[in-house]
Amino acid sequence: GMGGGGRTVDAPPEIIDTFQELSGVLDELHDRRERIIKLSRDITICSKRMIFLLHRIAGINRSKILAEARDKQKEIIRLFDQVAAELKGNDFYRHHRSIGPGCEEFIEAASFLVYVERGELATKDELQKLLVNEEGKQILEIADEDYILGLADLTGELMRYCINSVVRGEHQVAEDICHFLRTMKNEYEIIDYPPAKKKMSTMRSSLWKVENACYAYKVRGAERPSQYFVDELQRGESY
Amino acid sequence: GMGGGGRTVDAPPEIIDTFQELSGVLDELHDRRERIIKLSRDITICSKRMIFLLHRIAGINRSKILAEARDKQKEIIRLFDQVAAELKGNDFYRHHRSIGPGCEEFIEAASFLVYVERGELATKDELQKLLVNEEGKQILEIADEDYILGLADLTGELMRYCINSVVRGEHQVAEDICHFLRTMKNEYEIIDYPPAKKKMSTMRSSLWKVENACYAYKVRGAERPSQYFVDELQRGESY
Amino acid sequence: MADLIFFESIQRSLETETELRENIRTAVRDLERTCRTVAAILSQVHSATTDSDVGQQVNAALDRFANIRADIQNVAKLVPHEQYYRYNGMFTFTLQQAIFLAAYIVYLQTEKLLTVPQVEEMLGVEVSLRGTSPTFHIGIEDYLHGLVSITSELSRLAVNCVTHGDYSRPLRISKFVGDLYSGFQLLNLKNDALRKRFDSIKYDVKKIEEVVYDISVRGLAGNQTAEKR
Amino acid sequence: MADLIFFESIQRSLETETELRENIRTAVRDLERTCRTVAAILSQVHSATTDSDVGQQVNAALDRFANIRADIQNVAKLVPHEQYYRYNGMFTFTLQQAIFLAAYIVYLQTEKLLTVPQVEEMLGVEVSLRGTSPTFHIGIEDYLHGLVSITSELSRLAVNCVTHGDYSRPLRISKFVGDLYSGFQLLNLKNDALRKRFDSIKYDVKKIEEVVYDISVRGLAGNQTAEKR
Amino acid sequence: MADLIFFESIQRSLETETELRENIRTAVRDLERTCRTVAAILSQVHSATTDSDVGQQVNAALDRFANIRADIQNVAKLVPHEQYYRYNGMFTFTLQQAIFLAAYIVYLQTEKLLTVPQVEEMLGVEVSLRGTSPTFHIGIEDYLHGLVSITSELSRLAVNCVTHGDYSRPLRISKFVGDLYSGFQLLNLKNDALRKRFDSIKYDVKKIEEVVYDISVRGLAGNQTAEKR
Amino acid sequence: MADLIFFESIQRSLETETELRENIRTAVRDLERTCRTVAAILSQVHSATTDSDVGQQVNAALDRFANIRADIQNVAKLVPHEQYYRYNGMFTFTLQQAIFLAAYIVYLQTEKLLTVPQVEEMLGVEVSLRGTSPTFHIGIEDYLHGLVSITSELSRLAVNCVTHGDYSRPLRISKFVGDLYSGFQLLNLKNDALRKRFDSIKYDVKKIEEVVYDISVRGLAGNQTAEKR
Amino acid sequence: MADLIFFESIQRSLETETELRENIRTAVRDLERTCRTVAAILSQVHSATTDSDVGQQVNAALDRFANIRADIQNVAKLVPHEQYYRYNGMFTFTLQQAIFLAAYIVYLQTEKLLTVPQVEEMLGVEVSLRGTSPTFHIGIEDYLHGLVSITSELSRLAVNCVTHGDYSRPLRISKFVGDLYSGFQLLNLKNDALRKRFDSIKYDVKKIEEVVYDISVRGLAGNQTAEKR
Amino acid sequence: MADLIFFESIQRSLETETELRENIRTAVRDLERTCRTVAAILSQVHSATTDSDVGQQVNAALDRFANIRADIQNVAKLVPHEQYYRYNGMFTFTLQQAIFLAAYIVYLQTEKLLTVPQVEEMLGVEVSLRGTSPTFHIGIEDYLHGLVSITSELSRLAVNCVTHGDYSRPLRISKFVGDLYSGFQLLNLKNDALRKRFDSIKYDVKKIEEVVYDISVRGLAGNQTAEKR
Ligand SMILES: [Mn+2]
Ligand SMILES: [Mn+2]
Repeated sequence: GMGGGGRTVDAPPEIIDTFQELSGVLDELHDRRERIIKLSRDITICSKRMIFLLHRIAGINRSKILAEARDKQKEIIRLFDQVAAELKGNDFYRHHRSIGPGCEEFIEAASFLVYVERGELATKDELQKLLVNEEGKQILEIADEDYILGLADLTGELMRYCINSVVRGEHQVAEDICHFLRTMKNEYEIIDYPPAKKKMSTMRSSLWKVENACYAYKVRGAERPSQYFVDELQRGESY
Repeated sequence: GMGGGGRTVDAPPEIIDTFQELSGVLDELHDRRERIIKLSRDITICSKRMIFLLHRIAGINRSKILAEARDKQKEIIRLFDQVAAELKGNDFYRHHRSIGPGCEEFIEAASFLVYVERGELATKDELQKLLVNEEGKQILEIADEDYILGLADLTGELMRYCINSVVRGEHQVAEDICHFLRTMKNEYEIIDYPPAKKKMSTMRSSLWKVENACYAYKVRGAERPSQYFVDELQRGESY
Repeated sequence: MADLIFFESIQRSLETETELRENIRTAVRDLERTCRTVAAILSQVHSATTDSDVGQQVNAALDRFANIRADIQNVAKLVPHEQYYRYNGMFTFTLQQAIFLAAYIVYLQTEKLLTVPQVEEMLGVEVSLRGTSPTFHIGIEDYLHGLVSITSELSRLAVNCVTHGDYSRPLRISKFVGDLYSGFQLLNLKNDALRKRFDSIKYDVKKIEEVVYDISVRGLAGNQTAEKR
Repeated sequence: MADLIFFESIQRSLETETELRENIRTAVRDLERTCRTVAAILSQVHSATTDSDVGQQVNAALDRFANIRADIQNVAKLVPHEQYYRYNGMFTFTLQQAIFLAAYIVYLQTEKLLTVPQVEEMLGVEVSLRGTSPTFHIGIEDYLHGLVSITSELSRLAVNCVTHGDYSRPLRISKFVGDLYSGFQLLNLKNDALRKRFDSIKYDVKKIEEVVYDISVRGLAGNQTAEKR
Repeated sequence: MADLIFFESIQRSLETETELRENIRTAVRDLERTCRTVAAILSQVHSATTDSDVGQQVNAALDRFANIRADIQNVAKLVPHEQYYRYNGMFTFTLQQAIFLAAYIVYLQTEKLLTVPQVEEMLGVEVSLRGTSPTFHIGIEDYLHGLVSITSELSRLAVNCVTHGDYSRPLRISKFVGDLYSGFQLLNLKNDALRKRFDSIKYDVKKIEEVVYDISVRGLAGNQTAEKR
Repeated sequence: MADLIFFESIQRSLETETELRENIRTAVRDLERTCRTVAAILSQVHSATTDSDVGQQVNAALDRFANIRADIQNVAKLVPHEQYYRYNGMFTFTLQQAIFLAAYIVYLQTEKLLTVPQVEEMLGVEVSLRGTSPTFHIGIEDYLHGLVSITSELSRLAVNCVTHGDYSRPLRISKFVGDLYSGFQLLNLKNDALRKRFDSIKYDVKKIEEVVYDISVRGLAGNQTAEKR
Repeated sequence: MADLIFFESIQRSLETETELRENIRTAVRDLERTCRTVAAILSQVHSATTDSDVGQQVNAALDRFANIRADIQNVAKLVPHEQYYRYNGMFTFTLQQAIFLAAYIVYLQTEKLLTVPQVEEMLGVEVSLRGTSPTFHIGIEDYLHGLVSITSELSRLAVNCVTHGDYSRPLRISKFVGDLYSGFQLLNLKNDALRKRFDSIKYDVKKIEEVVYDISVRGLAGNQTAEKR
Repeated sequence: MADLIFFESIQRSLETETELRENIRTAVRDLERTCRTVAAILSQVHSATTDSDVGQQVNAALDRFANIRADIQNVAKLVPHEQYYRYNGMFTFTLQQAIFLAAYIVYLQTEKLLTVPQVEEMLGVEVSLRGTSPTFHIGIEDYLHGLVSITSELSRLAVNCVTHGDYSRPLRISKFVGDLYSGFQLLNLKNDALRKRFDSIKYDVKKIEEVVYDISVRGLAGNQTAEKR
């Protein structure tokens, strides 16, 4: 055909060479992005399992569950270590959309562990200190955005934890969560970061569920007998 | 607490045992699904690259490109072979939502290769025969749905291929594609499968673009001189 | 023209497929209706004032269960070999409903959890937790959904028992649902629908706890036998 | 209250961040305006009837290019070390526009593709194809977007040249754009935006081919020099 | 062009239709307002502390019901014969609201379900369950929507009765709503909107059962007669 | 409980309705398939290279039109008298498709707009522009939708005619579509769907004008008769 | 070309407008922040266990209200005379938030509805219910939105009061919100946003009624005074 | 309850507002219809084969323009003083359409851009570019939207002129649209709708350039005068 058919051959070497280089670079970048996405998925899955594990806490299994959760956390940190090489310097924010979901989920899980252990909010520094590899080197820095968004999701888990606590009869834990969530939500409202604002309505509804759980306890609990009496009563049952 | 705290301990063994088994099964199923999703992504990426490669055909590089495309196709088949173990019997449709996108993209790429090679529509049987492993065993069966949807996407690539052909001056190729697409679209309209119907508007617009390309050639080409004259004219240029 | 050159055989197989789906849909609708009838019978348990009333309703429901089994067979026969998961979206919800009904009946009869052999016997369908069976079967998620459903039914029953002066059943329900809850806690739920429903068990557990509190604080648990049976 | 216990330092850093974004936005807006001015000058090339007219417009545009470089510096200074990709969404489009202008000027001067050293010199910014530079730089996609843009501008120019009786430039444009197209065909494009724009190159190539046909069929290519210059 | 005359006649048809729709819209808006007034009166039943208070509110509402009937006539007159289903999307929601108000009044007076003859008398409109009437009528779904609405109103009433120390009405409400629920359970609902609302009845039934539970577990049911009437 | 009997009668009404809708749905699906077949035949007109080819395809399509008429009768028979508007949402789209096919055939035969008597004869259904007919009919919007559809088909045809070297048909198409456009311009369209589609006519008009432009600027209109017929 | 001068003058107008909008946006952001701070203070009322705690928080919030007034003045000064409606989309939401805060403070102090003079005094802005004022003002919908917001806040407060052992405030809240609801019932709301929010009041009323129910069914209302104050 | 009186007065305000909006809507609908009629007349310019034909159509359109002016007055009278921006969303689109028609007529008569005094005279409405007028006026964006619309109309006209053998008008159109484009290039457009439409001018400019190209490459520009006028 005219021009077209043989054009690839005609094209001056500077163009062909340039584009051959560009082609290699592009493929390299795409492959890297794909690897990061896959590891981010693994981190997300592992974090979700850690959260679920923590919800299994009930009475005497506490220390066992906490130990298991810390193991899971180490597993997540190892996954971060695998991906870290791809996220050096500039590359962290470059691939932030790919790794972000994993980071958020990790922050949710790790801060949930902190709350369960100590009843406190995990600071960003504290979580960052977790992210060191076996040689004690910092794997990566936690972005403010990820920290803030991960904590927003934490409130949902705290709500579940609160309901579990009411069910287990640990009313002090429920009240503590209510107080904690109310303070946290209050401060969170002042944060001026649009994606965080989007999470506010879920956070408000978590608080509302927690307040209702505490209310329910108060209303019924007012008529509640001593623990002793209840235990006695149960013992009387045939099973 | 009352009941709750110690309940895990109280629970009768038949419940604990049942759920412990269920838990193992669930984790196993989730892990498998995750593996399938990841391989499907790889298949998709590899198929897209194969398609892009085929678009690079221009005159004398044809046989080289076709050979490369066949290599890529073998690579995709190897990926299918990796995932096949998870998709035996029942499991094919079970994980169809996870593997479906990869299958469709493979069908798009493989049928594109067939069209470029022979100017024909790849039959389902023919594509299925490609999916054999090194021992010659069928890896998996192609679902009608995937075949139909993969072909819908093929029309978009044929449209691109047609424009490329017009640009290269290969007008017969363009006219063949126009005829091919018109027949295919016509038959496709009769297929009564909702997801396929959703793709109809893209298919119609691909045909419309192809018809316009042929029109443009006819309108300008009617005044076109012999190839000889054009070549002469170009030779006169300084570069 | 109008002759299909390219897609003739595909179009034929798609038409067969469409027809098959319509047949399945009809069969599922029948199953649905039967389930609703059994559910209506069982919902009278909430108004039953004595244990023998409860027994009667359960027996009536059990009689009708043969119809559920038959209707499930009709669905099962239609589903092609090794294509169970191609069609299960069409009946999974109804199947879970049937499993719930079986679990509820078994509970009312024995106050125990529906076991896998029991569900197989009552529904006449193999349970294949890993979903490896090539034919119609009950998968792990269907079984779990069926179990989740009984907690909310039992929390309602606990409330209504008190209204009818039955103060001991709620205590037994409380133990049973609590144990079930412990079981569910062992699962790593990915599936959004199941996790969401699991969250609702907590509320049921809490509700039943409150009923137990009310009974115990008023010392009602003891009186009953004397008063009523 | 109103004391931030938890989020004090985060809130401060978010505020710094917001402020930084506003500063970048203002700087980008200035760059945008400068680019638009240069584009307006270059768009007069379409009405230029002689090569020297073209040369004049290109020189005028080139003079203003110093402003683009200065404006880019202003943006660059604001972007923190190693956080280039945190903010590049704010200026990537405008940067691509500046690269396009550079590529168009270079083409009009030399009829060659803008090289990496040239873009670095004209924009005063490092090109880092792999994006490994920790500071402000031009990445591979910005560079490619800049190149895609000239094909549509050149197809328009080819049309207008004919209108002004310049029949040789379209032939040269056709060769150049064809070569560029061959180059692009070597790329495996994932990025949707870039692939979509790449598809549009094909139409430009086709359009320019048609111009060349028109010229050749009428034997216009030869006449010109005699007639006009 | 001859066609233009044809298009002008089409234009006239379109305008007639537009005008008719505007008239219906205005008439429906009036009906809506009247319904809101009656609803406002009936909502005071929730604060009524004695049965005679309730009776007074119901009578006041009944007086205003004549206006609802008149407003419905105005809508009905506008709807052309044999085109009921062409326009019923415009008033079906308001009509359901009127039916709900009738059903609530009838319940408060007689503690019985609104019958078809009653709704025909109160609204002055024929009920055509199969929807075969060519003129303005109440269809089966309108009627069912009206009935669904009373369950949520009655669950609220049961709660407020307890607040005012009326412990017997909730028991009667519980029986009534339970029966209504059994009725609905027999229906094979296709219609999505209706099915969704049916699911909400379950919630109301449960809520009322819990009220009855609270009354019985505290032995309040007995005290009342002595205290209040 | 007396109410249950009432609910059972309601259930029967609901079932009758469901069954009727299913029957209509099946009949509409048949009609749809027939329409698709006719459309497939007509779409070969785009590949027809001579007027007699076109004539053949149109005749083939016309033969099949009897099936469309029969299928429409089957739908019509199912729709109860005086309830046309209750069910017309189920077939209105397909009916518009059939009208489009009739309009396209009439245009290909006579190069004139489908008249109301023609559509009545071809489809065997009364046209009631004001929509006042109690029985199955074609309303004004169905008719207009059918007409809108031919403009886009004709713009495609104009393009493909040129490809096959027929340069005179596009000129006639241009005149016809221009007149149709003027007609539509006079209408005050409320209906969003119709208005949106009307906007698309503008695009078709412009496209056809460009085809005519290409033919005339290249002096192609004259050559043809010599070359081809 | 003379036109360019004209476009330059247009450009100046556009820039003036852009600048004004940016200034307003900045001022609104400040107002927003101040509102959020006051809201944060008031949200501590939910944790307040005594009436004097509540009083303290309200006073603290009131102190900060001067800042809201000042910030509103800053916005108001920027809005050009007679162009209130050109810009009000930029601040209407924040203004409604400020009105809500005023209404909540007034309720906590006096347990009464915020009056028009009160809102004018607290916000330092004229209320123009018909919206006829040419200058910055509070319109009817802003005022109503502000009122709707307190019902959900008060339902939350009722719940939390019970948790802290305050059983009398919920009763007063119930009366107040019930009256407010009656007022809203009289309005014929067109505005979709407002209507949607009105529906949410119903939910709040019901929630508060349930709180009152819980208090009365458990005989908690009486104990309190003895226990706590 | 005192509040109810207050809510009744609010209700009256809401009703006044609703009525006003309905009146404006009716007046705007009339204006819309008149605009459509004028547009229909002007659309015949595309089929005009001589300059005197064009002149006739323009005069016919101009005669009808008095109706547009009258209809705009009717809308203007309804809009309350100082509340222009409260209601302008209801008519801004139609107003832009009227400005486009004025601009198109002026172009066809004088081949010049519609000036501000001209639009004021033709529409009988003040132009207030900064939008500071308290009464009904034409703002800067309405004016710009009107101008954008003529470029697409003129690109269509250029195409049709060639079809009718008029080869000189397209050249003049090309110059005019090119100048207009340069003007728009100077604007810093924020407004999304306007910016989007501005992007479409580029396409029109290119289309017209191609028409001019076709004329010049075929040496048609010269022939014409001889042949036609
Ligand atoms: Mn979570
Ligand atoms: Mn593709």
